[in-house]
Formats: sequence, structure tokens, C-alpha cells
Amino acid sequence: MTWDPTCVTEELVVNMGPQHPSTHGVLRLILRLDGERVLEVRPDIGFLHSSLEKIAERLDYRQYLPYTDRYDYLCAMANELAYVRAVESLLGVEPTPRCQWIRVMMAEMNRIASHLVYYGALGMDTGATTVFLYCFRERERILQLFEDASGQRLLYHYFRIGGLRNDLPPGFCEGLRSFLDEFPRRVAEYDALLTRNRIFRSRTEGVGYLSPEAALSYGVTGPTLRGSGVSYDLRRAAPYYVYPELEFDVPTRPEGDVMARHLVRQEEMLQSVHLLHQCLDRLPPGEINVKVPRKLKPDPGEIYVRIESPRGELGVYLISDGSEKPYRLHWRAPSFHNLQAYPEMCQGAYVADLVAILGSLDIILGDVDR
Amino acid sequence: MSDVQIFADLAFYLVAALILVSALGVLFARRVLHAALALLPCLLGIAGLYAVLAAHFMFAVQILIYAGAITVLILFAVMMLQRILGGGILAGSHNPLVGLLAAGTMFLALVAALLMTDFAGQDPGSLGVGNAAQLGQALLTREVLAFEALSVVILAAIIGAIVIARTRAEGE
Amino acid sequence: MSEGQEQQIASVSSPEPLSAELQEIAGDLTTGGCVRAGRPELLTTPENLLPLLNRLHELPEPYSRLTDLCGVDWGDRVQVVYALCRGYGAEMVLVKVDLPRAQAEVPTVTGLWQLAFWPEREVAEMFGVTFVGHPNCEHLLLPEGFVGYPLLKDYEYDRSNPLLSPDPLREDPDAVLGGPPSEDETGAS
Amino acid sequence: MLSFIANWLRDLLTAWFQAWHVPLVFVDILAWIVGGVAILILVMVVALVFIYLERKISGYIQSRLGPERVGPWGIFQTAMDALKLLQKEDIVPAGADKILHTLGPIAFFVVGLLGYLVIPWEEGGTIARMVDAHVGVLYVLAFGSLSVIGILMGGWGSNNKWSLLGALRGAAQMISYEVPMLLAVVCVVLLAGSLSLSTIVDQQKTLGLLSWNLWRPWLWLPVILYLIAATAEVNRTPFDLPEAESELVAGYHTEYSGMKFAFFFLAEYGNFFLVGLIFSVLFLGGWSSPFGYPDPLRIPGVIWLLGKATVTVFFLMWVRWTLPRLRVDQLMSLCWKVLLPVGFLSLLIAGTAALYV
Repeated sequence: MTWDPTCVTEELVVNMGPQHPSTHGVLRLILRLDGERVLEVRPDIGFLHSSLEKIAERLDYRQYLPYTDRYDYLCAMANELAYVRAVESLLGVEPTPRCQWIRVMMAEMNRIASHLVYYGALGMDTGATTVFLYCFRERERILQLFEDASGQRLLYHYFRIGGLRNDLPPGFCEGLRSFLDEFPRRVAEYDALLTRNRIFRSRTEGVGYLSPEAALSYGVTGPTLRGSGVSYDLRRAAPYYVYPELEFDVPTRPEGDVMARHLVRQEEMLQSVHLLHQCLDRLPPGEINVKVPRKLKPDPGEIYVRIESPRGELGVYLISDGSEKPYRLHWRAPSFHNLQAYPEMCQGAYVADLVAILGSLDIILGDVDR
Repeated sequence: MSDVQIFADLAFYLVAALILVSALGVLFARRVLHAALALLPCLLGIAGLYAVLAAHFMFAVQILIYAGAITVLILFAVMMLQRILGGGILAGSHNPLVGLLAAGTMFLALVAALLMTDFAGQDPGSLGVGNAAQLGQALLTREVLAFEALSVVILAAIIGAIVIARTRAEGE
Repeated sequence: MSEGQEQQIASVSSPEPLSAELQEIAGDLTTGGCVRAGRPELLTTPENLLPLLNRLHELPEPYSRLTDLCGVDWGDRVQVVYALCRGYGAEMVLVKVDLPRAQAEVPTVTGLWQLAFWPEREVAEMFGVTFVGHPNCEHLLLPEGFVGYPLLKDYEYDRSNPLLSPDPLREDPDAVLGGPPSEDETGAS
Repeated sequence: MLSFIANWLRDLLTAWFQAWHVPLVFVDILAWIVGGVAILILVMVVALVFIYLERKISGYIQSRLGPERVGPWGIFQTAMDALKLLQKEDIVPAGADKILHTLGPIAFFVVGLLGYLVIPWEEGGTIARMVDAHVGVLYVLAFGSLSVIGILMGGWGSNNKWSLLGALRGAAQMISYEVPMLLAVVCVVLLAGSLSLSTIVDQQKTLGLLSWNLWRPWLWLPVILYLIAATAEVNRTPFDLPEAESELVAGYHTEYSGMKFAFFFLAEYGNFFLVGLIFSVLFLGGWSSPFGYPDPLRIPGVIWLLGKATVTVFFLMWVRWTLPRLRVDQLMSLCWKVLLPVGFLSLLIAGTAALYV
């Protein structure tokens, strides 16, 4: 046996995924490990690639709408919103006020539902299984409301070009209001169970640091960016629909770690509750649909629409050549860009941190791979 | 009392066979990890010998220290080393002559010790090997100097290990 | 609606001229430009791309944030579109580079923004654009060895030809991943 | 009750053996075998019951129902799952070390059983009475320390990097947490002045509930220490790093299926219950009734012991379904920087108490 001082410990190359309980879908991470320390992370994506952009070129504007649900399946309402808004802008159609309010309401409800999944999943990732079930209990109530309104629990197809599938069903507002009254107490419960738990704090504080400069360079958006101390929210920066009339805070945390992103999302759920209260109070009566032609043939032109989805800046770049089908549709997927910053956050992390950091990014692989 | 004698003899032979077989396993296992694992029944067998001799304290300590701690340590080291050295350690001997010499000397010394000890004149009870209280008394009164000296040696070894590990880590 | 809201309802298909500010700084580096639905668009060439982006970056209020990068196939040419934002604000400009189908080459912007790494790879595999200077332009979403550029308008899936060329990853993972010399030390065999 | 049955059996056997001129030492051997089989059955049953309880309790904690389809309230669910596991194909991964892969779960299971030998089920009701009389406590700890080997064998023999990581984590964790656990137990031993579990129980039986070790202030630190260290020893949340599902998939038993997996699983619950038993013996008065000695209710000691252990186990389940998991470095620093000094401190306190109280 010869002594070799240059040889410290052998590195271990491990595949995390594509089938792994904590990669939140079919993501493959190629890890180079030194014991429990992570030397390098290389995400390998594309396992869920479903050619959504190509499909758009083969279908007409209406037919494509259900596909938007499927691409980021946890915030289908936000995707529908972005797409519908892009098509309506191309057509020069403005939805009725009631429709705009309802769309905003649905988007905010979907934000809560999506954040709840994130919340529970982060708990799971750090080993706290119970909070996951609690979050799903509350999410269930939102899904129930969605089901009442659209007939679907996950992939709603509720927004239509020029309006909505139908008006809110009777009892919807009451159901939502009772949920909103109860929900802040539930958040306080999660806060006590998970966020203020010492083990959880030690697992998340100072872990997965992302500086604002790096966030800017990587194009990170959404709660992940706001967790790095940048107050950027498209609902504020480039407001759409009725957001200018609504009052809400854009929570930010300066720390840039997993805990900061976690707290931002927790606070965002409460802000959404606040927004929903205002929506319910001010929801105007009236028509929900405007007349659009049976055959949708926008003039040639293009539009780039951005909205704030639960995961960040969701962009739709839509080009029309005057025919019935989109000439080109491009999604700016927030998870795609957020995930790109992941190796940066994982510098010097432990294997266990990888999972927590990935959880704090709140990626959806359907969103990453499109 | 012949029944008990038969029982004790039977147990002794069983345990001795276990020790011998597993010791041979340590010698002839091709993978070093298997050799290390074969050490485990060997050490457990020795614990069994203590049990046959009704030295219960030694029995438990043998398992706790040798089987539970030292074997695991060896396994750990083997797993780590095997990864460090890349090719894995061959469980063969590189220097049979030196090994033979060392083993032979050890064997002779043991035989000499066996022949020189007067077993018949010893009362097992007076040695107090199986009794924790007597052992503790002895360690903290009569043998306290040796006990303390040993602890200093072990402390030095621990510090030495840390120093070596540290310089290695800095040398990357 | 309110002031800040993007005015996009009326004028998607009727472009307006560029603002004086953009005209001034970008005029000599662009081959065209307009404002469509309140959003400026600049058309440039591959040689002028980096200088133009740099100039946008050096404005007193810089267009410093690349938010999106995608490709468009216009039949005779491939266009790469860069979406730049004025910091974290509502203002946005689209920079477009036209590339001939035959020789689609454009300098990479990965030196300016980390964001560009993946989208450039995506455009490369989907449109066949070469990003000169990109450190690692392997396939991103498509499997290794995928034949063809699926987002081009004339891409046809040909049943008689296999979709994939032989996969080097499946043949010899360690050569691709630069992994450990041998795996069998992990577990006894 | 147990000793009554045992004595009756022994008398019967002695009579038979004398009639057949068989050496009487075989009565002892037979008694050991019967005891061993009894423990085997007990561990199996206990594991099944506690897996079911864990599911129900976690269901209750997580506001869901848990199993409820097989049998009333789903009580046969775990038994059915065990049956299902028995039928499953036994898969040995390619490139795995077949011998180690097979021996791992067996070693883990057998070692898990051995600890039960010295538990005083009731007054004088230990199977390995001779061992317990001298070194019962040490014996339990010694065999506890052996369970690492099974994990190492399984993790190494699976030829899976995640399993290997899990095994290394498990080994490091179990060796480390043995130290504070030993210190906690030594505190009790110091006060009892004996290494025998029966003696430790005997000292807590006189006034029932009031004479439990749990109420002695100088043993409060060891109580906490033991609970923490024992949770780590049996790899349960917040110390479930060796099998951390969200990180290592399932750690050392990732590659196991069928019977072998069942062995790991059963042994895990067997060990878990053993922790509860030892805690009850050390701090909750073991088999003695909480209402004084002799028991005014005339309930057999076994029942009391099992009940106390169940309560302990329930507490640990509650902890498991509430807390997140520690990280590897935090686990180690908790052990060496917090628990170890606290252990020494409590040793000091217990020693002082043993001298002056």
C-alpha cells in the first residue's frame, strides 16, 4: 500500500433521478459527490418534453387552449390566463369587467393551491411528512371550488377566448369566503408545525444561497427571486386586468436562502387571501363573454404577454400569420429558468440540501420541459 | 454435575469450531470485505468462550467492543479504502515470509505461556473476571496507573489520527 | 385601465416608429425597428448583435435583463429573438436577429447572461442555429442523437427513418459523463 | 403468569426426561429453544401490530383514515402486506454481492431478536436469567451495537450507490449515538448499583408509580438523552437519515424485495419495540404495577410491561410524524457537541446522587 497524499477521497458520481422521490417529476441530476458533500450538480432535463410549441402550430387557437393546462399542471389557470390574454390581444378583444375579475380570482386561487403543494412538498423533502397532508387538505377545498366552477379538478379549461366557460356557479362565493376565513389560521398552523420548527430552520437557513446579481443573470423570477431580496412582481411591475385596482404587498426577503423563499411563498398565500377578499367584495355583475368570431383569424402580427404565475414570470410569445393557426407560440417557462440557477445554489451543499433547495425552487417538470 | 459438564463441553466445541472456521475464512476470503466480515463470527465465538466460562461481563464487553465497534470500524475502513485505492485491496499476502515469522513467534509465545501457567491452582472466582464490581475496583485501585497510562496512550492516538486527517484534508 | 398597463389591445398589427431614444442609440446597428403594441422591436444582424446588446446595456436606464430567448422559423430565414427588460420593470424590448437557413450562426450571449445557456441550447437543437462560442451546445430537451430540427416549419417526422442516431450515453456512459473509472468497486461483485 | 407456565413446562419435561433417562441439561436447552421461539413469535406479532398502529396513528395525526379495507378497521392490512411480501420475487441486483445481500437482512433480524432475551417480562421472568443477573444492560447494548453490521452488509452488498450512502450514514450514526445512549444507561446503572435489568426493575416496584426512575430529578437528563439516542439507534425521524426517503430513496434497503425486505422491516419494528421495552424497564418500572407492589389489580407483569412499552413507542411515533429530518453534519454535531457533554454532565449528577442521596 503506497501513501498517496494527493488522493483525498474518491468522488462518487451518482444519478439522482429521473426516477427519484424528490426530483418533483422526471428530472435527472448528475451528482459528483465527495462523501456527503456535493461537488457538482448537472441537471439533465427533457424527459417530459411534449412538443407543446410544435403542437400549437398544428391546431387552431381554440383547440390549443386545453394544452395550456397540461403544461404546468399545478397552475393551469395561470397558463390559461396567459394564453387567452395573448390571443385576445392579437384579436383586439377586451374581456368584460366581470370576466377580468373572475380571471384574477381564479389565478389567485390557483396561486394558493400551487403554493400549498410547494409547501407540503418542501416538508416532505426535509422529512416532515405531516404538513404535506395538511396542505393537501386545504388544497382540496380549492380544488372543490374549481370543480364546481369548471367541472375539473386539475386541468380546468375554464377560460375561453373572449370570456369564460360559464359564470360562477351558485354558492361559489360563499364557499370561497368560508375558505378564506379559515385559511389564515391554517397557515399559522403550518407556520408553527414546519416553519418555526428548529430542525426545519437549521435545514433551510443559510442553505442554497442565491445572490440578487446571480438571480438577475440567470433570469430567475417569482418567489425564488423575491427570496433574494428583489421586489419584482409582474402584478405590480406590469399589471394586467384589475391588479392596479387591488391592494396587496409584494413580500420579499433579503436572505436569499431556502428559508427566505419559503417565507416569501408563505406570505404570498396570505396576500392572495387578501386579494381574493377584495375580489369577492368588488366582483361586478354583468356579462362574462364578449362576442368573438367563430373562426379566429387574427391579423398578422405578434404579441409577447407576461403574467406572474405562481412560479414566476410566465411569458407567451405568439405570432400570427393571419391564418387560423398560430404561426409560432413560445412559452417563457419560469421553472425552466429557475432550474438553471440550481447548480449555482448547490455550491458546497450536502446531499440532503440538494433536495431542500430543489424543493424551494418549486419547479414543475412539465413547465421545465414543455 | 456431569450433565452440566457435558453441556459445557459441547458448547465449547461448538464455539471452538465456529472460531476456527471463521478464522480460516478471514485467512482465505478473496475479498477483503468478506475477510473483515468473517472476523465477526470469530470475535463472537470468543465472546461465546467467555460465556462458557461464565465470565458474563467479559462476554458482553467482548461483543460491545470487538464485535460491535471494532469490526464496524474495520468494515468502514475497508469500504473507504477500497474506494480510495481504486483497484480494491487484494486479500492475499504480499510478504508471506514476514507473516509466517510473525505468526510463528506469536504461536510460540502463546504455547510457552500456556505451558508456564498453572491452571489447576487457580480458582476462577478469585480472578474476578466475570464480575463487573471487582473489575471496577481493580481498575480504579490496584491497576489505576496502568489504566491511566493506557488512557493517555489512546488520547495520543486520537490526537495523532486527527492531525494526520487534518493535514491530508489541507493538502488537497 | 390604469397607466401602467401595457397598451396592447389596439395595435398589434400596425407597427409604429421607434422612440427617439432607441433610434439614436441603435440606429446604425439595426436593419429595422418598430414599436408594436407599445413594445419596441429591433432587427439586427449577427455581427451587430453583441454591440447592440452592449449599447442597450450601457443606457442610463439599461435594458440589462435578458428574460427570454427563442427562435422563429420564417421559411427562408431563422430568427432568434432576445427579450430584454429594463431592470425589473415593465419596459421590454425585443431584439431579433435574422439568420439565413443555410448558415445559421450567431454569437452566443452566454458571456453576458447566465440565462442564455439553456435557451440557446434549445434553439440550437430545435432550429439548427449554431451559437458561436457556446461552451456546451449539446441537446437539452431532445434525446442525445436526435436527428433533425423539429421546430422548423418543414420538419417532417419520417417513419422509415429512426428518430435517434445511436446513443453514446447508452453505449458508454462513463465516456460521456466523465464518471469514475469503474463502477464495480462500489459494490462487491 | 409467565414463570408459572415456564415452571409447569419445566416440571413436565423434567419428569419425562427422567423417565427416559435423558440428561437433565437438555431440559435447559429445550427451555431455551422454547423461549427463543416464543420471542420470535412475539417479535413477529409485535412488528405486525406496531406497523398497523403506526399507520393508524400517522393517519390520525395527518387527518386521514389509514388502512381500513382489510378486516374491521383494516386490522388485517399489515398481515396481508406481509403475506404479499412473502410471495414477491426475491430480486438480487446485477453485480450485487449475493452472500452479503442475503446475509444482511438475516443478520439484522437475528441481532434484533437477541436483545429480547434479557428483558425481565415479569418477576424473575427472563429467558437468559444467568446473563441478565450479571450484565443484562450491557448485553442489550452490545447486541444493539451489532445491528449496524446487518445494515452495512445490506447497503454494501446491494451494489447501489444510494444504498451504500445509506449504509455509511447508518453505520456512522449508530456508532455515534451508542455513546450518549451508553452514558444515559450508565447513569441508571450507577443508581441501581447493578447491571441486571431485573434488579433495576426491582428497585422501582415498591411504591408503584411513585418509585419510577422517571420521577428522580437527577435522572431527567438521562431520560431525554436515552430517548434521543434510542430514536437515532433505530433510525426513526428525525434521525431517519440512513433510509431518508426523499434523499436516498430508501437507503440501505433500496434494493430489497420480498422476504428480505420483510426481514428488514420486521426487524426495524422489533428494534423499535425493544427500545420501548428498555425504556420502560429503565425508567418506567418495567413489569411492576404503577399501583404498588404486589399489584392490587393482579394484572400480570407482562401486560404492564407491554403497555408501558406501547406508550413509549406511541410517543416516539408522535415525534416521528411531527418533526422534519436532520442533516448529516447536524446529526453528528448534535451527537458529539451536545449529547456527549450532556451525557458526561448527567453522569456526574447521577454519580453525586448515588453517593449522597
